[in-house]
Amino acid sequence: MSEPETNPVEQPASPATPSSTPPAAKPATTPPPAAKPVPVKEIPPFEKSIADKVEAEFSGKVKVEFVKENRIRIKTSKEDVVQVAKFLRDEMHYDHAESVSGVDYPAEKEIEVVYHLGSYTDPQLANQVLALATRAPREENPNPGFDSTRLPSLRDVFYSVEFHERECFEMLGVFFEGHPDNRRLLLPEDWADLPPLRKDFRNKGR
Amino acid sequence: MGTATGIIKALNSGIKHLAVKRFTLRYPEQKLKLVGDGYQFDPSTGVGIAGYKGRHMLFHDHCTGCQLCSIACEGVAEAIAMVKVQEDWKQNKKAIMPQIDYGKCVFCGLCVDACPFYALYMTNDYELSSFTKEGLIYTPAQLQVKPNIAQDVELKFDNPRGATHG
Amino acid sequence: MLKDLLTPQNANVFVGKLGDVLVKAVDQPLGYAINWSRLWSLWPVHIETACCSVEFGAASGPRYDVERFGIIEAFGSLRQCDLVVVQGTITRKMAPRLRLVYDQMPEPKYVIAMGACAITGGLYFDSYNVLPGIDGILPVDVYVPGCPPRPETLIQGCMLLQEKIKRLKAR
Amino acid sequence: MSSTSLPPGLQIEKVDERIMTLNVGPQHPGSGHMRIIVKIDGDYIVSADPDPGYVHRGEEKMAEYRNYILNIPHLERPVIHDSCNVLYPYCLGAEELLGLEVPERAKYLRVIASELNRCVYIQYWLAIYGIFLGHSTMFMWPAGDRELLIDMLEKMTGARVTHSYFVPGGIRNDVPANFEDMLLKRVNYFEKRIKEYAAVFAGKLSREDAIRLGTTGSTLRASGVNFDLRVKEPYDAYGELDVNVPVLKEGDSYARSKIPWLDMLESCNIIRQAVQKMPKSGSVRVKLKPNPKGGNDEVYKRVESGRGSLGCYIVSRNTPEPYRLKLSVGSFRNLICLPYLLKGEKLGNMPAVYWSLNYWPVEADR
Repeated sequence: MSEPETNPVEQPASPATPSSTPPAAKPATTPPPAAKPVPVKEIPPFEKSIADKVEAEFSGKVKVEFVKENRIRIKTSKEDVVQVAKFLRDEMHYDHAESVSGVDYPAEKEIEVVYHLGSYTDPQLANQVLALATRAPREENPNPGFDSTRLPSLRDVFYSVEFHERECFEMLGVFFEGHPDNRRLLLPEDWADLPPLRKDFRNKGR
Repeated sequence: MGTATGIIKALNSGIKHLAVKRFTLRYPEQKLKLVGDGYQFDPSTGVGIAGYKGRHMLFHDHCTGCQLCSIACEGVAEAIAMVKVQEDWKQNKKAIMPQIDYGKCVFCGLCVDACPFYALYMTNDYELSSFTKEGLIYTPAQLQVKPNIAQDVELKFDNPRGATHG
Repeated sequence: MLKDLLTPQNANVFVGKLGDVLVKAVDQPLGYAINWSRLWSLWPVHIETACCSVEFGAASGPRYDVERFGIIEAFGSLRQCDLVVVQGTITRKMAPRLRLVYDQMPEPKYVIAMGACAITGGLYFDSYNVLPGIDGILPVDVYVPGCPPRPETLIQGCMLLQEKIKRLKAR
Repeated sequence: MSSTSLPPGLQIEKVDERIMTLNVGPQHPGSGHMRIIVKIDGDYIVSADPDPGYVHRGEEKMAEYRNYILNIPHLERPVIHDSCNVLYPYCLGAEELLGLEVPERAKYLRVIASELNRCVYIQYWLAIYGIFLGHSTMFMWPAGDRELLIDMLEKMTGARVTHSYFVPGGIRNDVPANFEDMLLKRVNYFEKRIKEYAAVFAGKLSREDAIRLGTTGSTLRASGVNFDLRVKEPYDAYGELDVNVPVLKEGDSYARSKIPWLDMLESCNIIRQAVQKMPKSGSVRVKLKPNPKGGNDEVYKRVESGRGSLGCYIVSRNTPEPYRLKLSVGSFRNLICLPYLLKGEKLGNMPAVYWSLNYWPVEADR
């Protein structure tokens, strides 16, 4: 989240009430809007309980950014990410990572890495996805692997992030400390440019 | 014992397929019948009409030279270029019309969705192979021609001897 | 008569002329025969470069069956192949490999560019890792447009290639 | 560290004289558009290192320059024979960001299109499995029967494989007349045909490892984990349909190749139900403004595709284009099993194990 929000837990989704909804959101077809009023979305209790448990364990260290239906997003600093991940695996039964995606924020000089965690073993959590976000500092002239853009690897916690982190390293230049195999995966062998998913890498003609 | 039954099963399956009719579509002689006259779009309702997405067809008497198709294609494949034509139409003051490079076109039909004047449709023509890249560029005059292809063969599968074409 | 013409001094010339006549009489039919046998036995390399391989697979399947035109299913080793069907996008990582495959094939060899990506880059005109068409690395004989082309269009392209081989010099 | 050493496969390593390094692919009948670097000791594989990226086309970067409608054609290219399913999470995500409500008929037509696409995908996958195993009939039968449904999809969407059919807010066009009859007849015939398929492999993956490696789709369900997003997190009209997901316990590559086949039978069931419950007429698409903007929000949507769970993560920052788009694809998640499964196998088993992972290289590279 780019702007600091006042109390993000109380405001689960952006179109909360019809008054605050932008005009693009209103149904443009013939059935009158009265047929299906937009329900005021309340915070789902089960998701809230999970978020509360994590917050109670790491008070002050983690920030719950939103709680939506089936989706929770937790942000933490790079020092605490391994601990939070271990807690999520052992106590909360999230057992695998679905994806690791890096997002570049050049204005804030940071690169965010989001782990989407899911669970196969706990049937209650089957439709839940928890996004664990952490941020690494970003340098203007990257030298992947040798600059300060570093994060601790979660490979020992979630085995399944191995290839995802390799991809994240070559696409954004985030070096994962403790990862056994930080080699190139998808890009050609002679790639010497910026990491392509950074915002200052422009596609030709754009 | 297992081996014997296995061989018998395999033979049975093979013999059954001796009686099955040939599935092959003998292409240059037979051509598959496609739905309708090609993909079209109705801008008043905002919903398309089912049809095959083949080569485009341009109606010169509807085209206003508004470049919306070209703008839509810019984000997809940059296949449409607007070129000058030697024709005088009341609605087309600038006398520009789309020219489509089929070396780039991906047949998504988003240009048809973008046209608000019922001028650009798609047709059933898919035989576009060429020896040169230049042969793939279709000028407005070429796009005006309605393809005349004898497409009459349909897939039949309700007879007991398997699916055929005919 | 012939004895007068054929003197020891001009025997070489005479034989040479006779050879010319013979070559003219035999070469054209022979060349035609060689081309004829080539065009009905095209062996494509089994190299899948991108997603158009789906429609290439469909073309060698039972419904479209390119074996009717002598194009064998892509099974063999590339040392016995004479046709490269570039099935779609060529990325920067794939391009040297494609050229390597092409260089290893024996002459004569033909190239079909299948799909918009292989012809001009198509949808990926602004991507950082895709070549804008394969013209830069291979000499293309036939362009088959579409994304991906229908198997019918591919068969039409193969028939065009056969037309071309018929008119090429055999040696 | 990649910047100091040579890329994989080009390194000069000191290895035991008994051990030989083999490059399988990218031009090899036993590999797709990828390379597997295997080290073998006699006939046994010591280690396998997958080297994908031969079809890496930068789809995620390209998506940052296109608006929500123009993203459709290129986002379905990763798996062109499963194109409806690969577009599905993107459309769900964009609908949430743009605040669109999908008409009821469009929801059912989406379910039908994606189930037809799943069958088409699995048939092609089985056909290529046949080529890998050197079995001609196994190629010919699925490749032929696949055409029955391709023909149906062509009538419905207007293209053989790249349909560009789903858009945020519905589908592009309504189906042609008497579509339901045609579809039911064809699905019944297709089901009769695939019941005739009855076809033995290696590479064992236990339940715990399948969970630990984070696998998905048929690889996961063949190891005894009952997880299918069509049941666990129903999207669109799947909530109203009765879906019975096949699960096997063996965890070998025979089980992994049997699950998709059972899936096809289930798809036929789902299509029949959907045709029954579908509203017979009605709108299929919401009108969109020309350049719709998403809010300052992010979504993660996932669906069950032919290769397992397929997630789409969209970050939006008040622009018509997505700020960042990430596809979390089943193939890439299953790739991690390959070095694990191949260790200690015979080299001859490699194609069978590799393709049983339900892996499609173009999707993994994006």
